[in-house]
Amino acid sequence: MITAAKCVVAVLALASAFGVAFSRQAVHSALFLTCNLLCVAVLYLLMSLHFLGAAQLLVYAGAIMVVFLFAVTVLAPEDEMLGKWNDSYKLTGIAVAALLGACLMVVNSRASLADLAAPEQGSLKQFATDLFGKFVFPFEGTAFVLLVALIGVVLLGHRRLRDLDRGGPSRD
Amino acid sequence: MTDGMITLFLSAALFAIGSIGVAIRRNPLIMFMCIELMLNSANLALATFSRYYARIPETLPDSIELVASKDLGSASDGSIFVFLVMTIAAAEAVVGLAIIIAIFRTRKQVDADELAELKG
Amino acid sequence: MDFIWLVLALPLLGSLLCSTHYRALGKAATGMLASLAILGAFGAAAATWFRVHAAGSYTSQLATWLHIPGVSGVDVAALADPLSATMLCTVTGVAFLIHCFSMGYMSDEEDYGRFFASLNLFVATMVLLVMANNLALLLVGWGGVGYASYSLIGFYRQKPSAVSAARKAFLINVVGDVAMMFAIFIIGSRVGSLEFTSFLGPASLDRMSGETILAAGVCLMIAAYAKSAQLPLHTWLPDAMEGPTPVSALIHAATMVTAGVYLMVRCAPLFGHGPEGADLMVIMARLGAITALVAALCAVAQNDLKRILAYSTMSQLGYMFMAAGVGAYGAAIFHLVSHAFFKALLFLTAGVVIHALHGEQDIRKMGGLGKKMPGVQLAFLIGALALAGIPPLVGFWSKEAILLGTFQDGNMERQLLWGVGILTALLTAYYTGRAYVLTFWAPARHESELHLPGSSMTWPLAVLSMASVAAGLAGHELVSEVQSLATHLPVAETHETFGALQITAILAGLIGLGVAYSSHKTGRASLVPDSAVPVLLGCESIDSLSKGAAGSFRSFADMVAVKVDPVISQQAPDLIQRSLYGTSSLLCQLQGGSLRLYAVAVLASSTLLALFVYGLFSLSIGAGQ
Amino acid sequence: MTLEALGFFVGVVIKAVLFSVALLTGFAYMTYGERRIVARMQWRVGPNKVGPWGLLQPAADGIKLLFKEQLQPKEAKTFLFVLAPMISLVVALSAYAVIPIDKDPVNLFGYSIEPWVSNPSIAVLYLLGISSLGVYGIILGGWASNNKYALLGAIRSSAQVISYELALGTALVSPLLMVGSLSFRDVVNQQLDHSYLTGDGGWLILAQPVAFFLYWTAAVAEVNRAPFDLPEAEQELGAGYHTEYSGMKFAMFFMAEYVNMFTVSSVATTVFLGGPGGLPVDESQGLLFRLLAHGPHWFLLKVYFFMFVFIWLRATFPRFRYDQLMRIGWQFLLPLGLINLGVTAVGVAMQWKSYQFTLAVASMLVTLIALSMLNRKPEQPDHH
Repeated sequence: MITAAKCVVAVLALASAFGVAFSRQAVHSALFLTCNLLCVAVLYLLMSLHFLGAAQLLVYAGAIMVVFLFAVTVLAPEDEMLGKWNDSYKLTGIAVAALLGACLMVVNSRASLADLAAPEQGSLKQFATDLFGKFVFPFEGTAFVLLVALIGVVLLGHRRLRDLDRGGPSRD
Repeated sequence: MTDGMITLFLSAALFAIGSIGVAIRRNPLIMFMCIELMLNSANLALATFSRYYARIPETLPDSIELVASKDLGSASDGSIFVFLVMTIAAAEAVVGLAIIIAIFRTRKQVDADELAELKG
Repeated sequence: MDFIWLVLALPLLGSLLCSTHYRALGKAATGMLASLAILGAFGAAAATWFRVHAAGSYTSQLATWLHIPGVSGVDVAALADPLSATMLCTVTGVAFLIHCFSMGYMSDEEDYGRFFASLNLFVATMVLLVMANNLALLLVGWGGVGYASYSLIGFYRQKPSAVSAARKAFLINVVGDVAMMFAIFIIGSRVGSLEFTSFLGPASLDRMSGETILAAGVCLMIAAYAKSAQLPLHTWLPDAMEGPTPVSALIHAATMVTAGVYLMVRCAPLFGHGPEGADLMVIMARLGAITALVAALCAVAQNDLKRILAYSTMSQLGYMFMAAGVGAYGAAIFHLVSHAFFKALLFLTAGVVIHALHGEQDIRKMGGLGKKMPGVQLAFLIGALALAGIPPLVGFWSKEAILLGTFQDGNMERQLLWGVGILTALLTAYYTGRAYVLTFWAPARHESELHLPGSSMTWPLAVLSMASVAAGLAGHELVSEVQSLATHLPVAETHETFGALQITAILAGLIGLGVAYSSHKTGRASLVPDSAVPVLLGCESIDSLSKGAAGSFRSFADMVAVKVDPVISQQAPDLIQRSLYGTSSLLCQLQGGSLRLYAVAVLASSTLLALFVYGLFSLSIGAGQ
Repeated sequence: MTLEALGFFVGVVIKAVLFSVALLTGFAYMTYGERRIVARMQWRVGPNKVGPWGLLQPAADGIKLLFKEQLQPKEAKTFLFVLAPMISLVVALSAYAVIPIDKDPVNLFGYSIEPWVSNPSIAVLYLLGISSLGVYGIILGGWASNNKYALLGAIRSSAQVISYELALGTALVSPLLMVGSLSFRDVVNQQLDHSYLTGDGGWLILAQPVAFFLYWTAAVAEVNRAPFDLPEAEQELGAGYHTEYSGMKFAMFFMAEYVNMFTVSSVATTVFLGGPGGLPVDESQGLLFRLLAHGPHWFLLKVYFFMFVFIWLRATFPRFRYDQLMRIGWQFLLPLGLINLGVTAVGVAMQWKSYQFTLAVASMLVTLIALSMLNRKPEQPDHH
């Protein structure tokens, strides 16, 4: 049952991934990507990784993609013609990507996976204990990266840096 | 095909599709989305391994000492890394978008092929 | 109750508050605060002294400082014994009086807060130096005293001479600090403990080889010589007169220069151990005697009131080192304490005089002040008589203790040292008397209106005068206490007789004073013919020696700057630039500028990496199977 | 598929349908209630003609909207234009799945029926995640309309929602930290333990008044209600992101808004007001006591109280300006929430009792107020 559900969702995810890469309009790409991320969230849930599913929903679908959509709707880029296939970059790129994909497939096919017991409901506690215990330094590092990104974006977002000197963007 | 293989193969396929997208698209926004797709597929692989691969050191030969060392971690390790990658992805997306918006402001229309001013 | 940490904490706190809040506090409150901090410290020091005398020595551990494998005792801990308690009382007591004096003396200055902050810091670091129970903590105070003196000597920072004097003092002090560090390294690595009570114990001293004692002792001596301005590291002390007079008083009386003597007495067991220690002590005694004599000769040739006093300090310190060298540690410390009182008195009086004459320091331009400032004259007279060693003032008792300790029947060397001591005493009496007579009795050689001192400047003089008279009473007990502490031996009760030695010394003092009076009462500037002055100032020639060395370095640097540097600076950048340009133009080929090219390149390389890892993996699995 | 699993599946579907129907009916009568109450507050009568006391008004409105002409701008992106209101409504409805309306499963006709659709261990994360998807409806609706005002409204609205989501989440973390669980059932159970003075029970509004205030403010903004209804500021933007919508599509946006109101009210009830909890009586003494102790009626009562507060706020407060709105969100609510969180974290680490949290939070508030008053700069004359 779960395997079947996984297959369905996987097919959906694959289709939406193609949509991301080959849509003409950026908005459609963004929506396909959202769909893809939601599919992955569902896959997490089907793997009983509840927290990851929720985090995927909250972080990717709820925050990152909203910002993407925001950017796409505000910037309104023109539709992109995918017509010219004689571009050498494109051909090389596709060839290389296909090679990489094939390589990954082969490597993955050799992985021996065993269906371990699904993490029980209380695994959230284990997760939190590990996150704030064993992995506290990566966690803090990530927090620092976020802070740096925040400051960087505030700087980038101001039209001119002297806005900052005046104590913020003009309010008129 | 076991349960875990589905997501593993899906992850490989998503990675490949994402890389194709990065290679062929000219709109930096979409290239960026494809990068997110690739990150996401890597996350999926990590999650799969942490769910299905966590404690089976006997399947590996002893010669690979690094992998076969005693401490393979607990089942939540992979999840934690997925979580950290998500956080980093958020930071990366926001900074990247801010840069793209800044470029759009000055150029109105952006084609990745024309953003070649930094060439040597 | 354990008050010993208050002795350190109060001046530190005062320093902090003065440096941060002096604007809010205002001048009067800043000075008051600084003085009160020192008064509190003095109270705590007195409490410590009483406790030590009631209940014996003790160690107070505040914190563990460093964990060095193999070296113990590097802690923040204080050692309270008769020596350190006496030193603490002297330092804080004299410093308190000097602080009170400064409130009046410095009242016209702008940088009041900075001055009192530095002054408090000076006392705090000196206190730390004295109370430290190990060499490492002592080094903290040691260096701190150097820093604080630097900031105080260079207090008038707009005056180039003050700044260079401060720099000189600091540099020479750093020589001592480095020597001290070497001593710490040697003792730490050889003995494994830096605690005084531990590494100076008989057991660990027996474990030390002769070479270790020699090396550690020489390092400690260099450190002490730099701090206490002994030959040949003395040149900073006369220059240090560039600081405000209270600072000079503090440096010469209570803090800084006494640190070297203190260190020698503190480490006395080291010097008293084995033939090497004895050798070192002989050197110490001889150098001390030479310093005493040479500095006294220098003082004779000086005309600047403060410089005379400075050289006399050097000379008296020479006395102390001589005493330490002959093993009369108690006498050394007694002289240190009594010197603290009368030298502080002399300096502060000199400060009043200079203040009154609007900054005039040349005794040839003074005179006739006795009638106008009789109180000040009396104070200076007491100080001068004490310095000259006239009974019953404290200087007599302490100098006697040293001379008695030096003289030994049938020992030519000791008798010679004693002779030098007497000669120095004679000279001391002469130059002190000269300064006194020229300043107060001789006809006036100045016209300006006198700037009379206020009460805040005069009452410390009164207290110090009293102390200079009365401190002799406590001398005997102090000498025996310190002596037994330093040598680990009970002092035999000796019946001192008023013999020929004492009479000789008193006569020397009286002769010196008499000569001074008779020759200078008319205002005659100097007995020394001008041609002899350079000879007397011989000890200052070390300065020109070092200047010469510095000059040769400088001319070498000039040569490099003119001849060598242009060649390198023109050719080398060119070369670097050319090679960089070539490399970068090569690398530029890789930068096509197309984002997608980069993306594809990254993809391709990661594919290659994946293939490589995969190949490796399969190979090793194949090998494993 | 086993029969048990099928039964569970069917049960969930039935409950989901029931919840949806209940919410949509609730929506219909909320519009009626809102019009009546606002009218009363404004000294008017409100709708009272259709049916007894105007009770059939919602039905009439519904029929009208259903048969209205479906207008669509010429250049609109049809697919997204239709999709947007659906996303809004579906997201709004699915958020409700994790909210428990009673404490324990009830036995009915031999079946144990759980008074919630689902109870995952990460219920709160689910709720936050799902409700964060509501922005898509807004952005897509505004963008697909191909109308500048609609787009501006959409951008404003989504910026507002994203901003206040942060404050909302921060406000929720403090009570959840006290409970130590992300499951709403645990939250409810802890509050039903009436040990405010002796333990860590009691309604969390008592222990976390500041968090409640922050949550409620952020929630009002999150559902775009007055005084935070900037996207719909008629004077500036027409009707905001749904300017171009009409007929049933407009009704769906409308429904989504009211369902969201229900959701945030329910969360406020569950997290701060003890959910289905009632009076502190011993429930083992019979049905009456059990009903007094807890039950869905208590839950409904509290939710409707909050809905009334929504209407009350709308009738009372003037609208904020956009910069005021952003400033409140980022410079007031978020820092206050973080400070509150810090205080709570200390308390949790020190294992305080509930009333100690109240004291600590109150003293924190007093300190902050005192600080802000001390730091206030003197009034400066304007230089224009």
